[in-house]
Amino acid sequence: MIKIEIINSPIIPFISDDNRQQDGSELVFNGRVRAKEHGEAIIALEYEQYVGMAKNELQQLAEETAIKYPIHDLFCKHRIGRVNVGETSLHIVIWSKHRKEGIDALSWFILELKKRVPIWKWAILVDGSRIPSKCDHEH
Amino acid sequence: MIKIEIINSPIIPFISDDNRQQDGSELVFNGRVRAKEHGEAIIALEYEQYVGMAKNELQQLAEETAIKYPIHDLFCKHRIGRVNVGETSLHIVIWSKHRKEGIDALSWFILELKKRVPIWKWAILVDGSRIPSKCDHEH
Amino acid sequence: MKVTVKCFSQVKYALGTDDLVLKLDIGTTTEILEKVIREKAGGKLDGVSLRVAVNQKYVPENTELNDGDEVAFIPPVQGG
Amino acid sequence: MKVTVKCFSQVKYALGTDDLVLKLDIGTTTEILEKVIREKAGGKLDGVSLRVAVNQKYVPENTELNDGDEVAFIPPVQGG
Repeated sequence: MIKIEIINSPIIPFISDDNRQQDGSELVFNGRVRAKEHGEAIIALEYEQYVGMAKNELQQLAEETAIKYPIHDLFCKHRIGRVNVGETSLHIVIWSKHRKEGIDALSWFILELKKRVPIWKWAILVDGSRIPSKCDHEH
Repeated sequence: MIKIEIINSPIIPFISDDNRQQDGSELVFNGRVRAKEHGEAIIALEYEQYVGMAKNELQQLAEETAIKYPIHDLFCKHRIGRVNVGETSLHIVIWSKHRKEGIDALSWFILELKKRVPIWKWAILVDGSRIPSKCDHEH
Repeated sequence: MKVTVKCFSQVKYALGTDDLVLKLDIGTTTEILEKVIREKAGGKLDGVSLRVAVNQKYVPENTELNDGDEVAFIPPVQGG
Repeated sequence: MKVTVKCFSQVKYALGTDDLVLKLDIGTTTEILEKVIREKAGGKLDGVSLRVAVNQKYVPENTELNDGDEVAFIPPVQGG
């Protein structure tokens, strides 16, 4: 199953309970805002999205991921708006039979997300100014 | 920092808070007991350890992992004793600057754990009988 | 015909607006419109690669536009 | 000399015990002791590969034992 959310408030993690019978692997990724963006001290990032397209691209990517890799479920929340240093901007959980396909699916999903989902970062600097972040070289 | 625990009770996850300043990636793995072990229905696994050596090997492996990959922290709990289907037997959290080194470290850590840490599984079958599980072909 | 250009990230920063409504000749392509946008930016988008989306879907480079289209020139995305 | 053999998983299952205390000749190696253990198992450990640990550390195959050693023949591990 696929679950995709783009939200404007702090991320509450998806529920991780003990009720799953066939998922030997539960993999959680939390992408958090670091205190530095391209070497410059920041106090927060502000995430901007292309409303509509961002959600659609994320949904389609998640569906492709679940076809490409034999995983059971992929849940994803992406936060938009101001995210302070330390807070989570991206939360992904993947459940699968074994860890290998879960890890591969997670890696590919994030890589593609950073290529095609129209979401951008604005850096909020220590003096309060707000500039579009340069391209992220981690792609 | 390294934190290693081998415990005899349900796993309580490590705290995931918003206080980290330099960790862009927080990666959590929960290994859960599946309802089938080598095709046979089970109600639980019972994990057996070589007391002392298991902890030492796990600690040493975690330290090696933190040298081999540029991660910040690796925390791991392994549960011992009876673990019912659906419950977590292995809980790992890795914090790092970027996700790539975290994912690589997680993959290698689990692979090596399944090679050298003296912990074994006994399958508890539906009729209550208890047999050593065959070698795990997922290595 | 009229198209709306949605502006994000560096495009928004360069043009100082969230969106533009432009009157274009029939037959205008995304390539021509991109030149218009880059000119409006006065050099601020030099060196910034832009992908094109029409009506919220990525399209090939030289796509012909239609009246009422919503166009976006998408700078490198940075989600995650 | 005396050594203690700790038994786990398939070794425990085959021998029906958690540990054995054995009297051995001075100079006995882990290879000789492994043969003793496999014989005691009466074929139940055939096909099971065993690594050797002495005093809770993995050791090379033909390590000489000392009085008081704790030895374990470690079947394939299955943590996780």
